[in-house]
Amino acid sequence: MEFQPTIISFLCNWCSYTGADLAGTSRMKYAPNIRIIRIMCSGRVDPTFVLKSFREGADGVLICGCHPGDCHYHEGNYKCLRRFKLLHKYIQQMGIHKDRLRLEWISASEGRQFADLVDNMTERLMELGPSPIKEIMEIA
Amino acid sequence: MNNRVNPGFKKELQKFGMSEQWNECFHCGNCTAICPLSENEVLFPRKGIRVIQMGLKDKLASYVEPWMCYYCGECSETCPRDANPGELMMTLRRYLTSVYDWTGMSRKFYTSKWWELSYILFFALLVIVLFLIYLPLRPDAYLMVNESGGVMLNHLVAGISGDQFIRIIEFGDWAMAIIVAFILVSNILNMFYKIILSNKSFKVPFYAYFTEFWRLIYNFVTQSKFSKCDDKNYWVGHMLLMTGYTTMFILVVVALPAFQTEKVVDWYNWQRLLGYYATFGILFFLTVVTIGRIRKKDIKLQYSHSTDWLFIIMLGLTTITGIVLHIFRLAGLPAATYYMYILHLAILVPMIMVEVPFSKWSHLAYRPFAIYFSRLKQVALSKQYSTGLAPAI
Amino acid sequence: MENSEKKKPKLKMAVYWGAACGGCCVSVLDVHEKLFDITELADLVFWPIALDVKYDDVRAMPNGYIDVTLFNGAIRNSENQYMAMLLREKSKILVAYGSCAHLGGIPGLANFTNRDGIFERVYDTSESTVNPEKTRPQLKTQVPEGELHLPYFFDDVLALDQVVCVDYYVPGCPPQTERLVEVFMAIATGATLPSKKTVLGAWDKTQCDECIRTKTDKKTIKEFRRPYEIEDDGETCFLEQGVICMGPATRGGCGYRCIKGNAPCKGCYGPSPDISDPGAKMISSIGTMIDSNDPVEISEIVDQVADPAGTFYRFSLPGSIIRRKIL
Amino acid sequence: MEEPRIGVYVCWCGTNIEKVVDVAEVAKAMEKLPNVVLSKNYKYMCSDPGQDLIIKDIKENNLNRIVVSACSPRIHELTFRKTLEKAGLNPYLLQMANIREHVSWVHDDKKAATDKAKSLVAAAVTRVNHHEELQKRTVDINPATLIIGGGIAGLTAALEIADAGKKVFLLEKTNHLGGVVAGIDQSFPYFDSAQQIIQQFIKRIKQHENVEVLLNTKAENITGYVGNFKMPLPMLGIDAELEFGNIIVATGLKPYDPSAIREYGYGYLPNVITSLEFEKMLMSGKIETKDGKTPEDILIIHCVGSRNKNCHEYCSRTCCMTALKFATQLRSALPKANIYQAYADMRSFGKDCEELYLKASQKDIMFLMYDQQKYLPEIRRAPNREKCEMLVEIEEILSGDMVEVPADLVILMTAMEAHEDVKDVARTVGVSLCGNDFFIERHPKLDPVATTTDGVFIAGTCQAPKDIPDSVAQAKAAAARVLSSIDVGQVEIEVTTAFTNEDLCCGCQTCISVCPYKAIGFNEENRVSVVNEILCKGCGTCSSACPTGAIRTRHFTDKQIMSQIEGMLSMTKRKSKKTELEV
Amino acid sequence: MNKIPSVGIYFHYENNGYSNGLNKQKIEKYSDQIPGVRYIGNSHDLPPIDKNIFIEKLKGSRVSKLLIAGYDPGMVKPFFTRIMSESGLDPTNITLCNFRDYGIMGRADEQMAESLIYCAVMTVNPDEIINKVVKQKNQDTLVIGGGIAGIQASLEIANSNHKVSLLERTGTIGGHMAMFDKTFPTLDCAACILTPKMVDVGLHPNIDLMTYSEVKEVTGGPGNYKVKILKKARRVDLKTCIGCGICSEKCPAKASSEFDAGTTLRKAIYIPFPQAVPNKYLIDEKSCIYVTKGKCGVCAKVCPANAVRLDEQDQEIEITVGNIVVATGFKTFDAGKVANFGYGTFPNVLTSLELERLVNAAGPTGGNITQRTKDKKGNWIFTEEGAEPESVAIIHCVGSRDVNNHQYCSRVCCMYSLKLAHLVSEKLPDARITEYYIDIRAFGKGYEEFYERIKQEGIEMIRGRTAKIEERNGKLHLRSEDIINNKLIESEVDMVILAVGLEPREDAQSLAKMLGIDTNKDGWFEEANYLTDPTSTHSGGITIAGVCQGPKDIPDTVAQASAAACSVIQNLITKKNKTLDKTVLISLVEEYVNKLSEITEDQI
Repeated sequence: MEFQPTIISFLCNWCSYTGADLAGTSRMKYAPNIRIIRIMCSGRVDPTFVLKSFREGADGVLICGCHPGDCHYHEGNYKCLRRFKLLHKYIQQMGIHKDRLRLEWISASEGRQFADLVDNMTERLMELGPSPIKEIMEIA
Repeated sequence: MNNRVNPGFKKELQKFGMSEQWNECFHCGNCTAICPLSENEVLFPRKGIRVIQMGLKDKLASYVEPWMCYYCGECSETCPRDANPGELMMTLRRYLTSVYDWTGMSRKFYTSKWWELSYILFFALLVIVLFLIYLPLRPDAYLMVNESGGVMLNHLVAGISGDQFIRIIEFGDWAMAIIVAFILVSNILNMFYKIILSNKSFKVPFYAYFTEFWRLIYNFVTQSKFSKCDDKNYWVGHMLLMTGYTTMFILVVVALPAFQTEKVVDWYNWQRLLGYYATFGILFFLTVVTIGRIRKKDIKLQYSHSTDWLFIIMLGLTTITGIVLHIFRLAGLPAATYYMYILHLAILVPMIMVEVPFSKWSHLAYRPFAIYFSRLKQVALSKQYSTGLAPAI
Repeated sequence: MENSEKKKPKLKMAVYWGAACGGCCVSVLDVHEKLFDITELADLVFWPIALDVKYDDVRAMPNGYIDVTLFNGAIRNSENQYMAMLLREKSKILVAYGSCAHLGGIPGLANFTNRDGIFERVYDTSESTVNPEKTRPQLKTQVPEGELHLPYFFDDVLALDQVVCVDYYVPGCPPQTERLVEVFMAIATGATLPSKKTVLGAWDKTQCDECIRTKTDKKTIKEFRRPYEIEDDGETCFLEQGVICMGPATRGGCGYRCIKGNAPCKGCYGPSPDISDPGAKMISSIGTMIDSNDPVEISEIVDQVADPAGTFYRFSLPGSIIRRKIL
Repeated sequence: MEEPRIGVYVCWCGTNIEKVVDVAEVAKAMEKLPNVVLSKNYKYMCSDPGQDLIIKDIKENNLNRIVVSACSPRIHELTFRKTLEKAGLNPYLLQMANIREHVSWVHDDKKAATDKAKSLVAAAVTRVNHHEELQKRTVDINPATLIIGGGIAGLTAALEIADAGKKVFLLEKTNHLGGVVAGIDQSFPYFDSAQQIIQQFIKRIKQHENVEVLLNTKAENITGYVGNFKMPLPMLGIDAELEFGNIIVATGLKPYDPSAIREYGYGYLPNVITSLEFEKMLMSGKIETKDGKTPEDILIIHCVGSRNKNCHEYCSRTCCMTALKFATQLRSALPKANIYQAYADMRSFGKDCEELYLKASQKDIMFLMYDQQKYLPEIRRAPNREKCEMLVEIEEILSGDMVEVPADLVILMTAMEAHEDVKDVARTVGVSLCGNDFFIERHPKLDPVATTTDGVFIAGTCQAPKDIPDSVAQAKAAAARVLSSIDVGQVEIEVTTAFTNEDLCCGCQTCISVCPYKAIGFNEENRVSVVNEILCKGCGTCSSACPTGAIRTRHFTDKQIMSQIEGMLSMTKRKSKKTELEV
Repeated sequence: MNKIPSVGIYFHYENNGYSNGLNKQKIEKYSDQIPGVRYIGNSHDLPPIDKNIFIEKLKGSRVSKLLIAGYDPGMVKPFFTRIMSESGLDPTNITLCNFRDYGIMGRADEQMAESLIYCAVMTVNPDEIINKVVKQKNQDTLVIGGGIAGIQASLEIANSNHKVSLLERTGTIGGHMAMFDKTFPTLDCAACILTPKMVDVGLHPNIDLMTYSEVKEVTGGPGNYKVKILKKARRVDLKTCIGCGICSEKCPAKASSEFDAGTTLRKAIYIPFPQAVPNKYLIDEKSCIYVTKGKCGVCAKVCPANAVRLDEQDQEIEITVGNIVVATGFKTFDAGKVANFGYGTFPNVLTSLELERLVNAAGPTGGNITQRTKDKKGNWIFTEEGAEPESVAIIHCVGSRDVNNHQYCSRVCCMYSLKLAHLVSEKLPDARITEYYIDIRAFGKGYEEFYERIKQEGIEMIRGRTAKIEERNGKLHLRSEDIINNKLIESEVDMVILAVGLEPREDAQSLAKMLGIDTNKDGWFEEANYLTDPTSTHSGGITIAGVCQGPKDIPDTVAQASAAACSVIQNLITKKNKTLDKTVLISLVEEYVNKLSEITEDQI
């Protein structure tokens, strides 16, 4: 069977989660590889969550927030962006491919964009193959 | 082609009796769809209404579709805005008649009751005057009764023989026919120019003129298009009328000596039977239409232009005077017959001279030709489609 | 008083080092004159740096014979691992002593590479090495006296609790000696000890709590700087001057020694209780401080942090979530 | 807290979920997870019997944690929380897994969908282990209301509330009340005088004892929370402050600037004007070209800036009717003029508006249809030999002809669009904007006036373009909410807020500037940060920023989220050999 | 009164029949004798065409202000603005006095017209005089109609801690919205968003839900209405019924299901739909064998809770309320009236409401879109096994925008047709779906975007009204003009959906009479003021919400329902209620106005 990656994704409640819901209510089909965790704001995404996800076997992590300027909490998404950049640098230093972690802006009306994003990321992760992190981290 | 919209054009059409609701159409396309005669490349009435609303005069001149409409009234009945498309088609036919008519008479008649009336009056007086001066009643007319008691119609005029009289009338008939024919033919050529020649977007293949010619005759005779309308009775009535007057026309023009005989033939004789048939046909349909136009219940008869009434009146009077004439003749009243004959002609002649070339009756020629031209156009367009030369519509 | 104390049997104590610099052992010695107080209360049964007690002697001890073992240093090779397991067996209380045993420490930075990488560097490419045969350490070497064994060199450096169960942690590089004494005294006097797996000898609160530099809520960073790039007034919070200081995420207890010496905290005392990954937390915290909303500018600022992993995980790489580089 | 005893419920949602997800298998897989006492599947969990099932199980099996895997928590989380409450459990001991919007509706592959559902439900189960009881709290409502915007919506809302005897602060950023309606001569479809109406409103507002009008004032620096908002008024002194309990945003929209559309030449063709400029002509009674000539040909172009991807994709809702109104007015004022309308779709949908369309048709107005996306009419100056000022080329759809329309005056029916400063207003009141910069309502259908921020309501065109009656209705609806909340006097506030663990807080103060609501203050005495939980909206940014883990966000703690991650990935056991390590 | 205004007055009457009953001469004469007022003319005698006549008249009569009174006087205002401007007068000095306001429209009420004119002359807001304020004696509210408007209004009032009685004619609240599958443009499922609200209503401590009841008689006035209510015999006890459904299972009698828009059959004892509130059964007396023939009673025998009361009779109760919210909604246009579409003759010509049920997962076919097939008895029914249509045509504006039926636009059909097209294409991706429209009216928030999306989904949009549907060889034959592509379309489809418009309920008129409120020419309830008070009536105690005032979509309905609640809550807070004084006496008005304008002058 073809390798099916698992994506853990953190979606902010107001825009991205609603956008994902919209994809659902609009019955837009996308790859079943994504696992969504609802958080109130992308600003709540702690790098720890991302690392934890990789550690537990996620092949990719996707963070989605409101578009810049649209944050329900004013600037949470900017804070997320800043952390993300630093974190992104760190994970690359740790030998994790940069495409395994993505931050994207999805608004409440972008069901289609969300579906496309998931498909796109799934495809990329299939190219990259399974993430070895979990096995490497395991201590025999 | 100047494609400038022309809001003033409506005034022009209003002169031709355009109904008040002309601008209420919001172009839902219901009329085109419900019309059983509308077909691809011959879309109407909606497109016609659009041309009216926008006042595209040049486009209208080459617009053949109004002639395809036989005014069953279904479009007007179901129109969601009461814009009365059928009546607008009628208006267009009046207008187009005036467009084809190079003499300009048609336009005058349609737009001015007085013009038409005085023209009619002129011809009526002309007939009367000619008769009274050149063909006066002979003094011994009371003797001109044959053995069966009928009036010897051809011998009522002083100074000439019965044969001479017939020949004079026959000459008059032919002269009238030729004048009318000339005007009609030249108008049809004008129509041909406007519809086919001036339109540069297609070119009619030469063979089509012949291959499609049968339609002209066929439609003239059968009015098969009309029969496709949902109201079949109307077609039957119109058929009666049409065959009636055609019969009469043939009788009085082609077969006048055989028709207008000295002897009163037996009632079952062909000439009397045909005459009765024609009279019945005309009278029947005229009555139906007159009642309809007065009651205004049927949508197609709701709106009556002055020319509509005039046509009905003239044709009715012609028929009635004909009948009275016939009765006088059978009753053996020579003087009454003579004067009734003059009256009959005094109505018939202006009717033919006005209605056939310039007014409502001209449709007898325009309709079949329009079908013919429209077929030519269709053939041309479909040929261009297949060769890829068609302009994108 | 003496009598009552004497009634209590003396504690048996061991100190061992794994992959360590020796600093921790020195820190034990740093108790100076208090050593006598300690020896009053405890017998040192095993301390390779100070006593000649062989591994066999340890093996001979009954299980649970030793009351307290202070294990310092990370687990680098099979010997470290073996001794950790052995001492676990023999000790009632096993204390991970110092940063290396706690979270991996400085040796843990070897997790950016692996065994082959290290050997290549050490035995081949380092500037002072001449080794044309590319000789590598052999696990077994036959010598006239018999067979010599070398421990197996692991790919990864591990913290102590990644190989054995650890009862308590005493963080620091090295641990503050006063804290050691306090811990020891607590154990020795039989005070009720906190629940297992907790950190001793450090506060729950982090460095800032003690730090006397003035702190405001304006922690925004437009530019990251190295300590030498600033003119430190000795009073302003390092972070507010753009210098990465691990203080906010590092337990207090060391007496903010570095900061007192006008150097930012490096994080040897490890994270506060609920934090599973101090580096990630610091990335989060420091990232938040970046003073820009423009993606391009943010990238530029982030680029000024030359070595995020080395900065935020200097003492804690093996103990963190992503405990080694993916090679 | 006692040992968790978890009940798991997997909903079929009729066939919505059941068609794609093997609900029985999902329920079965959950039974094996730690602390799960029972796991069931049911046709409609949200139905009364479904909820009764949960209540019964809680009582019979002593459950103290519930996982419902059904639709989006955005839809039914509240429903099930109420269910838990009915069963005597704290409502926050519930976790929902969204296996409809995120699984069954978006995936076709039954196996993959079922696997995904399992992992989502498992995540909910592991998470719910760490849920804590949270207590509801209420705050008192200040009976005063702030209304932002003095247009028709703002005025209506202000009068409704003031007439009920409650204080209203009416903020208007310009120096006059009335908004867009003040610039309109007459309204459609009955041609009432908009001036008369708006002046009556303004007169009443000015005389009203309960209304305080603040002109030239922008809504800025609003702090506080539902029931207790504050806004400083620096121009009235340093300490001057408004205090109010609710906010109605009625900032309206502004007309689109058509100079961006090249075809229309607005700005350099003098006789191309916008609809609002034409209203001014109507009011002055002088309908003439720039040269003072009475226009003979007048063209009204619809959809200027609307329904076109290059401008605004949305429909501005009122322009069609306004255009019909203009045509009718023009016919009255200039009985002989030629009036043309270039429209795209005639959207005369309101009460008596289709009738207005008919009426306009009867008044001899030439309607021309164009394609507002592909071929815009092109206006150019007429050559000197022409009598008219301009010639407009229109690709007329209904006839299929390219036609030329003479025009002395062209009226552009400009779209309505958001004000430039709407983002500032949105930020200060804490309401999000949609892509078109309209305020987002709490629910597009069932809650068109409330927003996601408690105590903040929207009215009128700031939510989307609207005509006067719809704006007024919305304003009244917003007023109803406000009045009802004032009448009740209390409101429940957010429970899932952040709080500080003072034993861990080191006083680094990183969190303080992070908070968008200024909800975190510094306690100098204890040297710790303190969260004002009424101001806190629970975004959780501070939790992430806190380097010591001292700040936690209730219901979104690290532990809860981390266990959710664990649970989610526990179901995907991949059987793959160790692959080559990637670089 | 020292300052005598110099006002010219002109009367404008539209030829719409509204002004027929009014004694115009009397009003004109009256206005001419008001001091300072000059009668200029009326539109019948002096139509506003030649401006010079008017300019001279104005100059001759030396007026500085102009008052235009009558029906929709604004129609001629631009003409007079121009006249004013050209005569050198201030063009803003024109006042309109519309008889449409204050409800003179339906009545020949000269007194009221004169009062309005007098107020307008004296620039006094007529509200202050013509409306009288009464005390709110009763703080309860009656909401008539349990659709989304009624639900919203009830919740709104109940949430402000006031008692509400919600009256619903059928066995459950929910109304039309509950029947819909999805709602446009966000496509969330109607039931998913509505049922929580319904449950809220059912559980709300302040709402007294009265289903299966109708208003019989209303007496009293604002603040204190006495309402006689007919509680129809449900024949199932609400308290004891547990909603188990055994009765329905065993019931031998069937009738067409109202909830499924007649696409299925239900039993004589039934529950309207699974999420009904209250979730209890009821007996339809028309189809129940026991009621019609006096024997059967199976339901009573099998009921485990003994809840069936077969012999229950209708009851009449009386309640007293202070305010009434009317939210009676609409019914869909009877498509059978358009003979050319053959609805009712051709089995696969459906109304939109029927399709709505057909695509719904809980509908007759479990959400499969199938054609009607003949069953053994020869009835055309929907089954899951029926053939899926390969082509579907949706015809807009059925019964709307059509002078032969309803001239008005029903406002929702365009959007729900687009939605239905989407739903069909989703379930039948290979089906050819065509929409025949006149104008697409996608005007709301996100509607235009939805329309664009539908177009991109491959649904064919044809601008052209279908004229006729015929059945040929089992296929439906459609003829329409494709205006934009300039051709005639003759297409054969398997299924035709008629986007039927909305129309007032049959008994809207009688209810209006009972309540003393006006209806407009189409039968919709007339609001107090179209612009400024779209939810009130001239009786302050009665407000109107939702479609009963005129067609509306869901968000507009909900906003209006809340707005209607606003007036009620305001009345409840102030404990006052206002009503139009229909028996206004002109002499009193004059006196009052004069006093009022003196006061304001003093103040100035």
